[in-house]
Amino acid sequence: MEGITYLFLNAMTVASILMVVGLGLAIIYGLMELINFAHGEFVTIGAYTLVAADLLGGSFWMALLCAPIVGALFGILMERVLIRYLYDRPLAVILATWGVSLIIRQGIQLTFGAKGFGVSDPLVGTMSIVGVEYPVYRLFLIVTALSIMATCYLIIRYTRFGLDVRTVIQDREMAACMGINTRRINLMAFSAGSALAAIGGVLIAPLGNVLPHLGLGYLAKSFFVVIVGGVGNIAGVAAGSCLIGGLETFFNYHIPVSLSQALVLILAIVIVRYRPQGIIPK
Amino acid sequence: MAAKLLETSNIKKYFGGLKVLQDVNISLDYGELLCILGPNGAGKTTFFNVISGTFKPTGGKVVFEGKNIAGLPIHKYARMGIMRKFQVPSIFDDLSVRENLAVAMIANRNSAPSNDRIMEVIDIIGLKTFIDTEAGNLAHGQKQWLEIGLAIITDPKLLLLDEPTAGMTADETAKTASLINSLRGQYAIIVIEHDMHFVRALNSYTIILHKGTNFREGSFSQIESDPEVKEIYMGRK
Amino acid sequence: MKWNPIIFRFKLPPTLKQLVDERIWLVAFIGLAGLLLAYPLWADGYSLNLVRDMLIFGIVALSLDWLWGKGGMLSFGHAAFFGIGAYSMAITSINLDWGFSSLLGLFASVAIPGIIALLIGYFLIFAGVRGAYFVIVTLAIGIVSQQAAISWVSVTGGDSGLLGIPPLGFTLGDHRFQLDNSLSLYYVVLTVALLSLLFLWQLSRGLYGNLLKGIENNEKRAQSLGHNTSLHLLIVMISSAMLAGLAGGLYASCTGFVAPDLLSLMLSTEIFVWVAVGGRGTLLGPFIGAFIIMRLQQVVSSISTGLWPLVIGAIFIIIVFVFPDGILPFIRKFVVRFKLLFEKSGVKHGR
Amino acid sequence: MSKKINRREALKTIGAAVAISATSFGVPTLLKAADTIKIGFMAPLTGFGALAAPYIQRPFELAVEQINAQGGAGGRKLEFVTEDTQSSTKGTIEKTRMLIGRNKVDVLMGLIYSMERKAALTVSIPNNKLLVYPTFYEGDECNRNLICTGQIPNQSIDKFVPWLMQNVGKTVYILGSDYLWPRTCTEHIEKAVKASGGKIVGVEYFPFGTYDFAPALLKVKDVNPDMVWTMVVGSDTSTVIKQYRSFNLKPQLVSNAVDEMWATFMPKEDLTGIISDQSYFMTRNSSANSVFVKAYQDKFGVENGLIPALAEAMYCGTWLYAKAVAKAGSTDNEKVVKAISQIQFDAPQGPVSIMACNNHMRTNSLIGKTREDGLFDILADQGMTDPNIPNCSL
Repeated sequence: MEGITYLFLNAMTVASILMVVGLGLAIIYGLMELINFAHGEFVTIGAYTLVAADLLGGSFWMALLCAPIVGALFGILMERVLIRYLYDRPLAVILATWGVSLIIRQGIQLTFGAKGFGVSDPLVGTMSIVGVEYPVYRLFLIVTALSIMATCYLIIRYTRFGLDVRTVIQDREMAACMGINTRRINLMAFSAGSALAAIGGVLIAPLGNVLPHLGLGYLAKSFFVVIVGGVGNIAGVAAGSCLIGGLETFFNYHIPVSLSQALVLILAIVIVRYRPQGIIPK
Repeated sequence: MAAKLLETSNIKKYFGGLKVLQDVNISLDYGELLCILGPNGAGKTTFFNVISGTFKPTGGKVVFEGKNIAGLPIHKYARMGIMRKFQVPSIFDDLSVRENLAVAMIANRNSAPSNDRIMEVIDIIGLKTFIDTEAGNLAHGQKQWLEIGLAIITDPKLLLLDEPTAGMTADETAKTASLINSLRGQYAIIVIEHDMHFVRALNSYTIILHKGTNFREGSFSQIESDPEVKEIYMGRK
Repeated sequence: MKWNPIIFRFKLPPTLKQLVDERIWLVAFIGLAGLLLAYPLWADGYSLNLVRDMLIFGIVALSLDWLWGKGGMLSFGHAAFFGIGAYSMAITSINLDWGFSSLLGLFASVAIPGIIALLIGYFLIFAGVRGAYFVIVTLAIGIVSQQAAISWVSVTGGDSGLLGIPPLGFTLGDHRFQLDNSLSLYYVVLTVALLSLLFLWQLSRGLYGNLLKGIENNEKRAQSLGHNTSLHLLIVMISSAMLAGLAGGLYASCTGFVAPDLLSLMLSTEIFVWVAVGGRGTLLGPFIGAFIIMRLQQVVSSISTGLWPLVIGAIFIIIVFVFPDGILPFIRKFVVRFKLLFEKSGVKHGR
Repeated sequence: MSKKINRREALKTIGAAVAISATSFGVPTLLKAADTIKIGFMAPLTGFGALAAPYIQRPFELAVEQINAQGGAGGRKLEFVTEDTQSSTKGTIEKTRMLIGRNKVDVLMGLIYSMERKAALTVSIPNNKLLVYPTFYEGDECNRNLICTGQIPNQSIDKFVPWLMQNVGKTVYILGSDYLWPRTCTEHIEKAVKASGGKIVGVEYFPFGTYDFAPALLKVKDVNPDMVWTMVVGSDTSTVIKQYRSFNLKPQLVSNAVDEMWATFMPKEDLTGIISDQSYFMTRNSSANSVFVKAYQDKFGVENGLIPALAEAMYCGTWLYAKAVAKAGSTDNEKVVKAISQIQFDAPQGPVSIMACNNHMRTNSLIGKTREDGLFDILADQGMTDPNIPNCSL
């Protein structure tokens, strides 16, 4: 019983990380069908917001509030200066965002140095939950990720903006005909996606080391989460991240970690083979 | 007696609980022209999708030259001689008219590709002055004709035309009708349409499809004068 | 399945635009080939090795262009095929002590990536995986194969790679024929590069090129005309992987060394950039792109280590806006305009 | 001086860039001055290795400055060219070729990763150039053209394990990054632990970039060994240690990879109390070391003044080479290699020398425990250990 609880909590931790990063990606990718290779860098920007807050004497909680703003600002900048000219050239977007990703990574390295930063856990210690001791911060991470998920779901489901977004996902041209300002939706979605990635960065930072290429490692996996889950809906991201996080954690208990990570990716490919529209299609 | 070119028996196609086709039966001989008429939503395009391999039927048989062909990969249908023109023009936008036809021609392994044949087809579809134009830059009607050209260049046995006049001007529609009439006899052709005037111009054996079944069939004049057809079809128009 | 060679033989009479294209291509090709053939006359050993390696990476870029530019499928894990080719060469020729083992290694470096591409491609392409999905799945394949190369220490030597790959050669009786000097290796690589370039160009300028373009344009249409599009794409993918593998094999035997980062995502993205910069779909462009970017990277990184990623990143963005189709098409656009200005020919022109 | 060289190189290469054409590859090499010794220094200045690069770059520059201040090596001044390997095989090979072929350097120094070392050797061995390599690594190189100054497994483990068995406990759980060095070390540890009557109770390897170690850490919790030996490297080190602390695990953390560098990467409270074996700690109490630390911090400032064992090894390597050239009176490889095993350098870690049979350095084996400021309390100074590479006799 204890083992299963741990397995579940560990899987939820990994899933939460993937969820927050993947959610931002899902919004950008699902809505605009753009592959944003700089998405990982927004995670990095979020993490460095925390580092900057740390250096300036601020707290984790302040960074958690600031990061989405910083992320959104960078997102708006990128959309206005670059992406909006490239909506009809998806391949150019890959090249341009890869360029941006290099620039952001190196820019961060020049500003903060190549060395990593370790951020102290904002919540220290462990807590007893259904009979097991589990780190408080991880529990916080899981709860936060789930509430971000829920908030996004509510926004998409019940607000005017959400309705517009869903319309655009369904049929961009039709949405434009119906008087939805798709350019504005694009901008908002891009900044929202970037903001979410930045929050993800803050949340991830206390688990490990903050480095200029932190975000790169999450890029491929979060793409997979989105694809496996199903492009264009939030439930898909949740399902995809739970599936990948769960599989990875489960395998980790039984086989060598390198093998299990490879196995997860191979399984993801198999899933894409048989369910190209994702496990939860839109 | 030799087998018919195409026979379908009791074709059914369900999407979940939605029964789009239930019991569609047609039979077509070599060189014959058949029009399938029906209001929107009658299942015409679904029926085409079934006999050209895009969908596997839920039940029933599609027999082409004596063989049941339901469920084969799409490209096999073309190789057996079934060619299809889609409702929305579907051509290779970045290739020129000539290149479009050449790519269509080499799909069939039985005929040797030749420039003469390409020019011949360009003549038939009336795009002589546009041979090196990229297909994406053609006018809407010209795209439709090019697509018919793609379908006939390999001399198929059966030509499936899905609303060949959709979105055309009156003038273009008339030209299309005469184009189809000129092909009559060379290939078996099935046309699906909801435009009565166009079908009148073709004046062929006609089947009315309604709620996924054969509702009426007969010569066009018979169909036209049928009061029930008027009610379900023309009454709505 | 019946093989129909007509696809490769039949040709339409070219239009002016195509003629201009082909002429530019041929002029550039002959110029470049001539320059490279004569290059050893004045180059020192160091430069010769440098250009040789650039040529090898040019071949990899070519193989990606064949897949992406002609087949329409962008692989973001293309370094995996290159690296697998290099490892196949290394493992075969190090472990087999036999007169022909390095030749066998070269064969393995072509065959094994081909087989892997067959498996992956069968799984993906026949399932209808295209576009962005293909990009991401191949990206994952690259990551998995790099991790495999690091973890599978007993075979791959782990993170530090394998050293001591014998040079290409074979033993006949008591004689050993061996390619171990810079000059002969240079010419071997150059020959492979020029031949594969010419071959793929010849293949794609005719109807087969039109067919691939048509598949990229409107695959459903091509299918309903009777083309087995998945099979065509699979063949393109396999041949692309084999060419990348061959380049890997050559790289392994030229440098005598393989390491896991030859399969890395970093290298994959570099390859992608070479193709995008040179001009996707031009086959020759990727070579030019690889040369320019690699040279630029070396130069800038020797001047300032901190700046080169910034410079390279900025270059990508500039390319997207200034040369949207890459360098070679950019040049073409000018030549076409120039030609039309002076040749008031009656030939009809596309756009 | 190095600045000047760099600018000259820069002008030349800019010229090449301007005329990007094959012809520019043939720019004639500038004549080198015969009265200097030219060193090609390589480090992963960009890419994933960038975080460690300063720890070899700084001590190298310090050593060069000190040697030149003393009149150079055998009367010849040292000058150097720095090149970035871009943390990749391809980059390392290119830059090594460039240093040897274009810059005509006399010797190569630097590099951190095994992959870089091997890549450089593919070029340096055929060109008969000496490479001085500072990093601790798996210890299987046996080559006349390679001088290694970092600990190899037998030097960091053979004395460390008996000490641990006596002072910490008998059961060991090993966590490592999934690559060659931890695997080789594990073999050594297994042998040594068995010999001391202890037991390995678990071994686990993780691919680079693993961001969740919880499954393994919970297994550790189940097994409850006396100590957990971590050989997780790079930025993953801080991930594993932080998560170890967050799970509140009790077993003693030990390592042969943790050094002063980590204090800059991670919260010091997480680092405190780890026992590590290194050839050198900044806190070593000796006159040679206090002079070294002072010179280092005067040159680079206290904020850049952390000196891990890697840095000290680079410093040793540069000095040993200079002394060997002075003794040999030449930069000729054969002569330098012959001379280098006959000299001794009073290094901050203690008097070091190169073993003639395998070109590796005798290193110290210091056992330290991280304290609150990220430096180490030295628990034991076990003295010089000979590098042992089976079947190697040069």
